[in-house]
Amino acid sequence: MQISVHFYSYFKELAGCERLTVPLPDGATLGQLHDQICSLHPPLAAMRKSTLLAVGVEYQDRAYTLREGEEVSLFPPVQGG
Amino acid sequence: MQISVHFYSYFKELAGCERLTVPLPDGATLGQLHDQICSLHPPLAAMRKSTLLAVGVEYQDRAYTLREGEEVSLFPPVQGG
Amino acid sequence: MHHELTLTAAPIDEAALLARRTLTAGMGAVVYFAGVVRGAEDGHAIRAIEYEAFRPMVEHQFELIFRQLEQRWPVESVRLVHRLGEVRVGEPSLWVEVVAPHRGEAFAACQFLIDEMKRLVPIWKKPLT
Amino acid sequence: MHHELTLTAAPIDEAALLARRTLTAGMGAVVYFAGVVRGAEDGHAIRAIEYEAFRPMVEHQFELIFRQLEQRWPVESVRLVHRLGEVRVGEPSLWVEVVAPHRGEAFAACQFLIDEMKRLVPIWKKPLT
Repeated sequence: MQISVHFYSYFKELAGCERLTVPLPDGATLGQLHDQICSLHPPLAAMRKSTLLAVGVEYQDRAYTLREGEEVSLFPPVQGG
Repeated sequence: MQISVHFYSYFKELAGCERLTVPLPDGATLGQLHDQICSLHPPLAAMRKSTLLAVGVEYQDRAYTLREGEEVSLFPPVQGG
Repeated sequence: MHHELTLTAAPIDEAALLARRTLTAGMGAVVYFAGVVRGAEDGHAIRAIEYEAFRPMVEHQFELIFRQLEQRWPVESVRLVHRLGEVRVGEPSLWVEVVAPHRGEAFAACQFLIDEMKRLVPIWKKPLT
Repeated sequence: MHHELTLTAAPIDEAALLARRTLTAGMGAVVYFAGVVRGAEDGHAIRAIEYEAFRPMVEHQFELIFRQLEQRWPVESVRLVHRLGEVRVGEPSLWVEVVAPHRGEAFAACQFLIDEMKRLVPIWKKPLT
Protein backbone atom coordinates (compact mmCIF):
# COMPACT_ATOMS: atom_id res chain seq x y z
CA MET A 1 0.00 0.00 0.00
CA GLN A 2 0.98 3.63 -0.44
CA ILE A 3 0.96 5.95 2.57
CA SER A 4 1.23 9.67 2.18
CA VAL A 5 3.40 11.39 4.80
CA HIS A 6 3.40 15.11 5.71
CA PHE A 7 5.99 17.00 7.72
CA TYR A 8 5.41 20.16 9.68
CA SER A 9 7.53 22.89 11.28
CA TYR A 10 11.28 22.22 11.19
CA PHE A 11 10.64 18.58 10.36
CA LYS A 12 10.23 19.83 6.77
CA GLU A 13 13.85 21.02 6.83
CA LEU A 14 15.04 17.84 8.57
CA ALA A 15 13.28 15.66 6.01
CA GLY A 16 14.22 17.95 3.14
CA CYS A 17 10.61 17.82 1.92
CA GLU A 18 7.05 18.67 2.93
CA ARG A 19 5.47 15.48 1.79
CA LEU A 20 6.41 12.06 0.48
CA THR A 21 4.73 8.77 -0.36
CA VAL A 22 6.02 5.58 1.24
CA PRO A 23 5.29 2.07 -0.08
CA LEU A 24 4.56 -0.33 2.79
CA PRO A 25 3.42 -3.96 3.08
CA ASP A 26 -0.26 -4.37 4.01
CA GLY A 27 -0.76 -4.47 7.78
CA ALA A 28 2.26 -2.28 8.50
CA THR A 29 2.09 -0.19 11.66
CA LEU A 30 2.66 3.48 12.21
CA GLY A 31 5.84 2.53 14.11
CA GLN A 32 7.20 0.64 11.09
CA LEU A 33 6.48 3.64 8.88
CA HIS A 34 8.25 5.92 11.37
CA ASP A 35 11.30 3.63 11.46
CA GLN A 36 11.44 3.53 7.66
CA ILE A 37 11.26 7.34 7.44
CA CYS A 38 13.99 7.68 10.06
CA SER A 39 16.33 5.43 8.08
CA LEU A 40 15.60 7.40 4.89
CA HIS A 41 16.12 10.77 6.70
CA PRO A 42 18.69 10.41 9.51
CA PRO A 43 18.14 13.94 10.89
CA LEU A 44 14.60 12.81 11.80
CA ALA A 45 16.00 9.77 13.62
CA ALA A 46 17.73 12.13 16.06
CA MET A 47 14.30 13.58 16.93
CA ARG A 48 12.64 10.19 17.28
CA LYS A 49 11.79 10.55 20.99
CA SER A 50 10.02 13.87 20.67
CA THR A 51 8.25 13.15 17.36
CA LEU A 52 4.45 13.33 17.38
CA LEU A 53 2.57 11.01 15.04
CA ALA A 54 -0.90 11.61 13.64
CA VAL A 55 -3.11 9.73 11.19
CA GLY A 56 -5.54 12.12 9.58
CA VAL A 57 -6.45 14.59 12.39
CA GLU A 58 -5.96 12.16 15.31
CA TYR A 59 -2.87 11.37 17.32
CA GLN A 60 -2.00 7.67 17.14
CA ASP A 61 0.65 5.53 18.75
CA ARG A 62 3.22 3.34 17.02
CA ALA A 63 1.05 0.19 17.27
CA TYR A 64 -1.63 1.69 15.03
CA THR A 65 -2.22 -0.42 11.89
CA LEU A 66 -2.15 1.67 8.74
CA ARG A 67 -4.66 1.35 5.91
CA GLU A 68 -4.32 2.23 2.24
CA GLY A 69 -4.95 5.90 1.55
CA GLU A 70 -4.35 7.18 5.09
CA GLU A 71 -2.43 10.37 5.56
CA VAL A 72 0.24 10.41 8.22
CA SER A 73 1.80 13.49 9.78
CA LEU A 74 5.09 13.77 11.63
CA PHE A 75 5.92 16.84 13.63
CA PRO A 76 7.85 18.17 16.62
CA PRO A 77 6.20 19.19 19.93
CA VAL A 78 3.49 21.77 19.33
CA GLN A 79 3.94 25.40 20.37
CA GLY A 80 0.65 27.27 20.05
CA GLY A 81 -0.11 30.42 22.03
CA MET B 1 -11.25 58.44 76.53
CA GLN B 2 -13.77 58.73 73.74
CA ILE B 3 -13.73 56.25 70.87
CA SER B 4 -15.70 56.84 67.72
CA VAL B 5 -17.33 53.72 66.26
CA HIS B 6 -18.61 53.24 62.70
CA PHE B 7 -20.87 50.50 61.39
CA TYR B 8 -21.06 49.26 57.82
CA SER B 9 -23.44 47.18 55.72
CA TYR B 10 -26.28 45.57 57.69
CA PHE B 11 -24.49 46.26 60.96
CA LYS B 12 -25.95 49.78 60.64
CA GLU B 13 -29.44 48.27 60.83
CA LEU B 14 -28.44 45.91 63.65
CA ALA B 15 -26.93 48.76 65.65
CA GLY B 16 -29.73 51.15 64.69
CA CYS B 17 -27.10 53.79 63.84
CA GLU B 18 -24.17 54.50 61.53
CA ARG B 19 -21.89 55.90 64.13
CA LEU B 20 -21.63 56.36 67.88
CA THR B 21 -19.10 57.56 70.45
CA VAL B 22 -18.23 55.24 73.34
CA PRO B 23 -16.55 56.40 76.58
CA LEU B 24 -13.90 53.93 77.71
CA PRO B 25 -11.26 53.80 80.48
CA ASP B 26 -7.71 54.52 79.27
CA GLY B 27 -5.92 51.34 78.21
CA ALA B 28 -9.12 49.60 77.14
CA THR B 29 -8.80 47.04 74.38
CA LEU B 30 -10.68 46.64 71.13
CA GLY B 31 -12.21 43.48 72.63
CA GLN B 32 -13.60 45.42 75.59
CA LEU B 33 -15.08 47.99 73.23
CA HIS B 34 -16.64 45.22 71.16
CA ASP B 35 -18.16 43.62 74.29
CA GLN B 36 -19.56 46.95 75.40
CA ILE B 37 -21.13 47.58 72.00
CA CYS B 38 -22.62 44.08 71.98
CA SER B 39 -24.28 44.65 75.35
CA LEU B 40 -25.67 48.01 74.16
CA HIS B 41 -26.90 46.47 70.87
CA PRO B 42 -27.90 42.81 71.36
CA PRO B 43 -28.48 42.12 67.63
CA LEU B 44 -24.73 42.73 67.14
CA ALA B 45 -23.93 40.22 69.89
CA ALA B 46 -25.53 37.50 67.74
CA MET B 47 -23.03 38.33 65.00
CA ARG B 48 -20.05 38.39 67.35
CA LYS B 49 -18.19 35.47 65.75
CA SER B 50 -18.28 36.83 62.21
CA THR B 51 -17.66 40.49 63.11
CA LEU B 52 -14.59 42.14 61.59
CA LEU B 53 -12.84 44.84 63.61
CA ALA B 54 -10.73 47.65 62.20
CA VAL B 55 -8.95 50.63 63.74
CA GLY B 56 -8.54 53.34 61.16
CA VAL B 57 -7.88 51.44 57.90
CA GLU B 58 -6.21 48.39 59.46
CA TYR B 59 -7.69 45.17 60.75
CA GLN B 60 -6.88 44.62 64.43
CA ASP B 61 -7.58 41.82 66.86
CA ARG B 62 -9.36 42.05 70.20
CA ALA B 63 -6.14 42.48 72.17
CA TYR B 64 -5.34 45.80 70.47
CA THR B 65 -5.04 48.67 73.00
CA LEU B 66 -7.11 51.66 71.96
CA ARG B 67 -5.89 55.25 72.08
CA GLU B 68 -7.85 58.49 72.38
CA GLY B 69 -9.15 59.71 69.07
CA GLU B 70 -8.96 56.40 67.21
CA GLU B 71 -11.77 55.44 64.90
CA VAL B 72 -13.08 51.91 65.12
CA SER B 73 -15.15 50.14 62.49
CA LEU B 74 -17.34 47.07 62.93
CA PHE B 75 -18.65 45.19 59.96
CA PRO B 76 -19.77 41.80 58.66
CA PRO B 77 -17.68 39.65 56.29
CA VAL B 78 -16.78 41.59 53.18
CA GLN B 79 -18.35 40.78 49.80
CA GLY B 80 -16.53 42.65 47.07
CA GLY B 81 -16.56 41.53 43.46
CA MET C 1 4.88 47.49 39.40
CA HIS C 2 2.35 49.89 37.97
CA HIS C 3 -1.02 49.75 39.70
CA GLU C 4 -4.25 51.57 39.24
CA LEU C 5 -7.34 51.32 41.45
CA THR C 6 -10.64 52.91 40.46
CA LEU C 7 -13.78 52.96 42.59
CA THR C 8 -16.61 54.37 40.57
CA ALA C 9 -20.36 54.80 40.42
CA ALA C 10 -20.23 54.93 36.61
CA PRO C 11 -20.53 51.83 34.38
CA ILE C 12 -17.19 50.12 33.71
CA ASP C 13 -16.09 50.94 30.17
CA GLU C 14 -14.11 47.82 29.28
CA ALA C 15 -13.38 49.00 25.74
CA ALA C 16 -11.86 52.26 27.01
CA LEU C 17 -9.79 50.37 29.59
CA LEU C 18 -8.57 47.99 26.89
CA ALA C 19 -7.59 50.91 24.65
CA ARG C 20 -5.38 52.29 27.43
CA ARG C 21 -3.42 49.03 27.88
CA THR C 22 0.35 49.42 27.85
CA LEU C 23 2.92 46.69 27.96
CA THR C 24 6.65 46.52 27.41
CA ALA C 25 8.41 44.04 25.10
CA GLY C 26 9.10 41.52 27.88
CA MET C 27 5.42 40.97 28.64
CA GLY C 28 3.74 37.94 27.09
CA ALA C 29 0.54 37.46 29.09
CA VAL C 30 -2.48 39.57 29.92
CA VAL C 31 -5.31 38.15 32.02
CA TYR C 32 -8.64 39.92 32.46
CA PHE C 33 -11.47 39.17 34.80
CA ALA C 34 -14.91 40.72 34.59
CA GLY C 35 -17.30 39.95 37.45
CA VAL C 36 -20.86 40.43 36.28
CA VAL C 37 -24.02 40.81 38.41
CA ARG C 38 -26.11 37.65 38.06
CA GLY C 39 -29.90 37.68 37.80
CA ALA C 40 -30.45 35.79 41.03
CA GLU C 41 -29.04 35.95 44.56
CA ASP C 42 -29.62 32.96 46.88
CA GLY C 43 -32.20 31.63 44.44
CA HIS C 44 -34.25 34.84 44.23
CA ALA C 45 -34.48 37.00 41.14
CA ILE C 46 -32.94 40.45 41.56
CA ARG C 47 -32.67 43.48 39.31
CA ALA C 48 -29.43 44.92 40.70
CA ILE C 49 -26.88 44.86 43.50
CA GLU C 50 -26.01 47.87 45.57
CA TYR C 51 -22.34 48.03 46.60
CA GLU C 52 -21.27 49.92 49.72
CA ALA C 53 -17.63 50.60 50.58
CA PHE C 54 -15.57 51.95 53.46
CA ARG C 55 -13.47 53.82 50.94
CA PRO C 56 -10.28 54.82 52.77
CA MET C 57 -9.93 51.29 54.08
CA VAL C 58 -10.71 49.83 50.63
CA GLU C 59 -7.87 51.89 49.17
CA HIS C 60 -5.46 50.93 51.95
CA GLN C 61 -6.28 47.21 51.82
CA PHE C 62 -5.85 47.14 48.05
CA GLU C 63 -2.45 48.83 48.49
CA LEU C 64 -1.41 46.05 50.88
CA ILE C 65 -2.60 43.38 48.44
CA PHE C 66 -0.81 45.04 45.49
CA ARG C 67 2.41 45.11 47.52
CA GLN C 68 2.16 41.38 48.29
CA LEU C 69 1.36 40.59 44.70
CA GLU C 70 4.43 42.53 43.57
CA GLN C 71 6.63 40.56 45.96
CA ARG C 72 5.31 37.21 44.75
CA TRP C 73 5.13 37.55 40.96
CA PRO C 74 7.02 39.55 38.29
CA VAL C 75 3.86 41.44 37.33
CA GLU C 76 4.38 44.65 35.34
CA SER C 77 0.95 46.15 35.80
CA VAL C 78 -2.33 45.68 37.63
CA ARG C 79 -5.48 47.66 36.97
CA LEU C 80 -8.63 47.11 39.02
CA VAL C 81 -12.00 48.83 38.78
CA HIS C 82 -14.82 48.20 41.26
CA ARG C 83 -18.21 49.79 40.93
CA LEU C 84 -20.01 51.24 43.93
CA GLY C 85 -23.71 52.03 44.26
CA GLU C 86 -26.30 50.31 42.13
CA VAL C 87 -25.10 47.86 39.45
CA ARG C 88 -27.77 46.26 37.28
CA VAL C 89 -27.94 42.58 36.35
CA GLY C 90 -25.65 41.81 33.41
CA GLU C 91 -23.29 44.72 34.12
CA PRO C 92 -19.77 44.19 35.43
CA SER C 93 -19.17 45.21 39.04
CA LEU C 94 -15.47 44.28 38.93
CA TRP C 95 -12.85 44.44 36.22
CA VAL C 96 -9.23 43.34 36.65
CA GLU C 97 -6.24 43.34 34.31
CA VAL C 98 -2.88 41.71 35.13
CA VAL C 99 0.12 41.99 32.79
CA ALA C 100 3.07 39.62 33.31
CA PRO C 101 5.84 37.93 31.32
CA HIS C 102 4.18 34.47 31.33
CA ARG C 103 0.68 33.15 31.64
CA GLY C 104 1.19 31.06 34.79
CA GLU C 105 2.12 34.08 36.87
CA ALA C 106 -0.55 36.29 35.27
CA PHE C 107 -3.30 33.78 36.14
CA ALA C 108 -1.94 33.16 39.64
CA ALA C 109 -1.60 36.87 40.43
CA CYS C 110 -5.06 37.69 39.09
CA GLN C 111 -6.69 34.98 41.16
CA PHE C 112 -4.69 35.96 44.24
CA LEU C 113 -5.81 39.56 43.84
CA ILE C 114 -9.49 38.61 43.63
CA ASP C 115 -9.28 36.06 46.46
CA GLU C 116 -7.57 38.57 48.75
CA MET C 117 -10.07 41.27 47.80
CA LYS C 118 -12.94 38.97 48.77
CA ARG C 119 -11.27 38.27 52.10
CA LEU C 120 -10.03 41.71 53.11
CA VAL C 121 -11.45 44.63 51.17
CA PRO C 122 -14.42 46.28 52.94
CA ILE C 123 -17.06 46.29 50.23
CA TRP C 124 -20.52 44.86 50.82
CA LYS C 125 -23.45 44.10 48.61
CA LYS C 126 -27.20 44.33 48.98
CA PRO C 127 -29.48 42.68 46.40
CA LEU C 128 -32.22 44.95 45.02
CA THR C 129 -35.41 43.26 43.82
CA MET D 1 -21.89 25.32 25.33
CA HIS D 2 -21.36 27.91 22.64
CA HIS D 3 -17.89 27.80 21.12
CA GLU D 4 -16.16 29.78 18.46
CA LEU D 5 -12.72 29.10 17.01
CA THR D 6 -11.01 31.55 14.67
CA LEU D 7 -7.67 31.00 12.95
CA THR D 8 -6.67 34.18 11.21
CA ALA D 9 -3.79 35.96 9.53
CA ALA D 10 -5.31 39.34 10.49
CA PRO D 11 -4.51 41.19 13.73
CA ILE D 12 -6.79 40.19 16.64
CA ASP D 13 -9.30 42.98 17.22
CA GLU D 14 -9.90 42.63 20.95
CA ALA D 15 -12.28 45.59 21.08
CA ALA D 16 -14.51 44.10 18.35
CA LEU D 17 -14.48 40.72 20.11
CA LEU D 18 -15.42 42.39 23.39
CA ALA D 19 -18.28 44.24 21.72
CA ARG D 20 -19.73 40.92 20.52
CA ARG D 21 -19.79 39.37 24.01
CA THR D 22 -23.08 37.82 25.02
CA LEU D 23 -24.00 36.36 28.37
CA THR D 24 -27.23 35.22 29.98
CA ALA D 25 -28.44 36.30 33.42
CA GLY D 26 -26.92 33.29 35.21
CA MET D 27 -23.35 34.14 34.19
CA GLY D 28 -21.20 35.97 36.72
CA ALA D 29 -17.64 35.53 35.50
CA VAL D 30 -15.75 36.27 32.30
CA VAL D 31 -12.04 35.47 32.02
CA TYR D 32 -9.91 36.68 29.13
CA PHE D 33 -6.41 35.73 28.18
CA ALA D 34 -4.29 37.56 25.63
CA GLY D 35 -0.97 35.96 24.73
CA VAL D 36 1.37 38.60 23.34
CA VAL D 37 4.58 38.08 21.32
CA ARG D 38 7.56 39.01 23.50
CA GLY D 39 10.57 40.88 22.20
CA ALA D 40 13.02 38.05 22.86
CA GLU D 41 13.03 34.29 22.29
CA ASP D 42 15.64 32.19 24.14
CA GLY D 43 17.48 35.39 25.07
CA HIS D 44 17.72 36.75 21.51
CA ALA D 45 15.87 39.82 20.30
CA ILE D 46 13.25 39.10 17.66
CA ARG D 47 10.90 41.26 15.63
CA ALA D 48 8.09 38.76 15.12
CA ILE D 49 7.02 35.13 15.34
CA GLU D 50 5.71 33.18 12.40
CA TYR D 51 2.99 30.68 13.27
CA GLU D 52 2.39 27.59 11.14
CA ALA D 53 -0.61 25.30 11.60
CA PHE D 54 -1.88 21.94 10.37
CA ARG D 55 -5.33 23.47 10.09
CA PRO D 56 -7.76 20.53 9.84
CA MET D 57 -6.05 18.90 12.81
CA VAL D 58 -6.00 22.20 14.75
CA GLU D 59 -9.76 22.45 14.29
CA HIS D 60 -10.36 18.83 15.27
CA GLN D 61 -8.11 18.97 18.34
CA PHE D 62 -9.78 22.15 19.55
CA GLU D 63 -13.17 20.43 19.11
CA LEU D 64 -11.98 17.60 21.36
CA ILE D 65 -10.71 20.06 23.98
CA PHE D 66 -13.95 22.06 23.89
CA ARG D 67 -15.94 18.86 24.44
CA GLN D 68 -13.84 17.94 27.48
CA LEU D 69 -14.11 21.45 28.86
CA GLU D 70 -17.89 21.31 28.52
CA GLN D 71 -18.02 18.03 30.44
CA ARG D 72 -15.92 19.38 33.29
CA TRP D 73 -17.25 22.88 33.91
CA PRO D 74 -20.62 24.65 33.48
CA VAL D 75 -19.17 27.05 30.93
CA GLU D 76 -21.71 28.90 28.77
CA SER D 77 -19.34 30.12 26.08
CA VAL D 78 -15.76 29.85 24.85
CA ARG D 79 -14.24 31.97 22.12
CA LEU D 80 -10.68 31.46 20.96
CA VAL D 81 -8.72 33.28 18.29
CA HIS D 82 -5.23 32.20 17.21
CA ARG D 83 -3.24 34.12 14.67
CA LEU D 84 -1.29 32.37 11.93
CA GLY D 85 1.54 33.73 9.82
CA GLU D 86 3.69 36.61 11.01
CA VAL D 87 2.80 38.27 14.34
CA ARG D 88 4.91 41.22 15.40
CA VAL D 89 6.33 41.78 18.89
CA GLY D 90 3.71 43.36 21.16
CA GLU D 91 0.77 41.97 19.21
CA PRO D 92 -1.47 39.21 20.59
CA SER D 93 -1.11 35.82 18.92
CA LEU D 94 -3.80 34.23 21.09
CA TRP D 95 -7.04 35.54 22.59
CA VAL D 96 -9.40 33.50 24.75
CA GLU D 97 -12.71 34.29 26.43
CA VAL D 98 -14.50 31.96 28.86
CA VAL D 99 -17.93 32.79 30.30
CA ALA D 100 -19.16 30.85 33.33
CA PRO D 101 -21.42 31.27 36.35
CA HIS D 102 -18.57 31.67 38.86
CA ARG D 103 -14.97 32.78 38.72
CA GLY D 104 -13.37 29.54 39.95
CA GLU D 105 -14.71 27.54 37.03
CA ALA D 106 -14.03 30.33 34.53
CA PHE D 107 -10.36 30.53 35.57
CA ALA D 108 -9.96 26.74 35.70
CA ALA D 109 -11.58 26.22 32.29
CA CYS D 110 -9.54 28.99 30.66
CA GLN D 111 -6.27 27.59 31.99
CA PHE D 112 -7.26 24.03 30.99
CA LEU D 113 -8.03 25.22 27.48
CA ILE D 114 -4.64 26.91 27.07
CA ASP D 115 -2.72 24.05 28.70
CA GLU D 116 -4.39 21.49 26.44
CA MET D 117 -3.85 23.67 23.39
CA LYS D 118 -0.13 23.83 24.17
CA ARG D 119 -0.02 20.06 24.53
CA LEU D 120 -2.18 18.92 21.61
CA VAL D 121 -2.96 21.54 18.99
CA PRO D 122 -0.57 21.38 16.00
CA ILE D 123 0.64 24.97 15.77
CA TRP D 124 4.34 25.82 15.67
CA LYS D 125 6.31 29.00 15.89
CA LYS D 126 9.44 30.30 14.25
CA PRO D 127 11.14 33.44 15.61
CA LEU D 128 11.93 36.08 12.98
CA THR D 129 14.85 38.38 13.68
